[in-house]
Amino acid sequence: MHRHLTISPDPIDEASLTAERKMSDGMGAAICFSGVVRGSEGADAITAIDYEAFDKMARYQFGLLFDEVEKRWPIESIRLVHRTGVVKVNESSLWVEVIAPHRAEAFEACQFLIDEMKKVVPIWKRAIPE
Amino acid sequence: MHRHLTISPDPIDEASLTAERKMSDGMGAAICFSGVVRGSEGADAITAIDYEAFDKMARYQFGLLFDEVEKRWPIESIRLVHRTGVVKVNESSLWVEVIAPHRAEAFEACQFLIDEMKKVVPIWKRAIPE
Amino acid sequence: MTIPVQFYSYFKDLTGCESATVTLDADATIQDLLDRLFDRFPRLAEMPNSILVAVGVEYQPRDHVLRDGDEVSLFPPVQGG
Amino acid sequence: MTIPVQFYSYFKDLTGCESATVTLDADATIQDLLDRLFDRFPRLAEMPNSILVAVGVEYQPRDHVLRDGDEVSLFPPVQGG
Repeated sequence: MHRHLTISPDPIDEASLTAERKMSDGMGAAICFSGVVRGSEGADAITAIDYEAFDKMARYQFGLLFDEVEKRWPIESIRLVHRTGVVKVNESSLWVEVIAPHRAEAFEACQFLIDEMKKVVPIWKRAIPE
Repeated sequence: MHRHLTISPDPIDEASLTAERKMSDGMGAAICFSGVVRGSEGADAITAIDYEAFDKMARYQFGLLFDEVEKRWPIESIRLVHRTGVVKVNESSLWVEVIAPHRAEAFEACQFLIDEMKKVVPIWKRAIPE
Repeated sequence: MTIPVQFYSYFKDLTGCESATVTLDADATIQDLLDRLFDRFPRLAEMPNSILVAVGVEYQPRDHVLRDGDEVSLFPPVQGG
Repeated sequence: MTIPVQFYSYFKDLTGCESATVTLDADATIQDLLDRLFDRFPRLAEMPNSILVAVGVEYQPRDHVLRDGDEVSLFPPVQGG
């Protein structure tokens, strides 16, 4: 399984990432998920979220999750980008692409990866109020 | 809910579609699904799939599905492109983007739309063997 | 009344036509139309439950009553995506 | 042994530090380390069950025995995405 992980303060250029996609002839499904900073946290308006990562551990824990995905589904490729630092409202903090032979596997693996990430990968957020 | 439907023989330019994405500040999730022609149908190697659509009815039936999505989930935008004619192996025949406030809604609506499309939208395929 | 019928997908191969017309009595149903088509195109009758029928752009059941001016489409299960 | 401890997220606010060191007896556990830190940083003790503990890059339970050279990290529930 191809794995590509970026944890970085750089903006996520989804159009470029999409243009760089590689799929073999056996693959029939690609899903991209973008998590985008919303203009409010609960009742409060915000301007951005500041993401902090424990970088070394985050990379290790993402690696364990990728191992688990590879065990469960016949995924050809995962690419995942998580921004750190200040991410403004309407910008993506997370981008995940999963490539699989069939649609159901791609959807399952993508949701599993995001669900588990939110439990174990050491990244935290702090809302920046208006 | 913003709706954009294309049924056309033109190749699907996913990078451009991604670059043209619009989301309001209340939206936190965007999913794109690409359905790609695989190199085999069952045991047989193929070079392409030829898609035929009953165009007028397909547009009407997609419209009913979009209505249903709008009733069930707070989706801001659906963009859907389905190719017709000959689509070569490794090219996308279908591209769907769903934009929602939260991830779960985006995933549910996207899967619902594709599941239901495969039941009611009058499009058929014919594999082109090697 | 004379009802135009359009065929899609491999129904064009089964019938050898893209379209046909069927003359029916007033108040004829889709089932009446199908019975007439099965006489003319016996291969179409081989899997009668796999035939989807639309009048205009909407699916209709077998007991739907046809009206002059209706356009009927016959096709196999859809396969988009 | 002397164990370096790193704090993340709002644990830096609760303790006022990015990192600290704790001197412990051989075979001390993570719980022993936490008890020492709770004495020094009482606000950290307010929600003891919400503290996640890693040794190096792996999560470890409270009864995990620490070794000289271990690097410990303390942080609240994670919130990626």
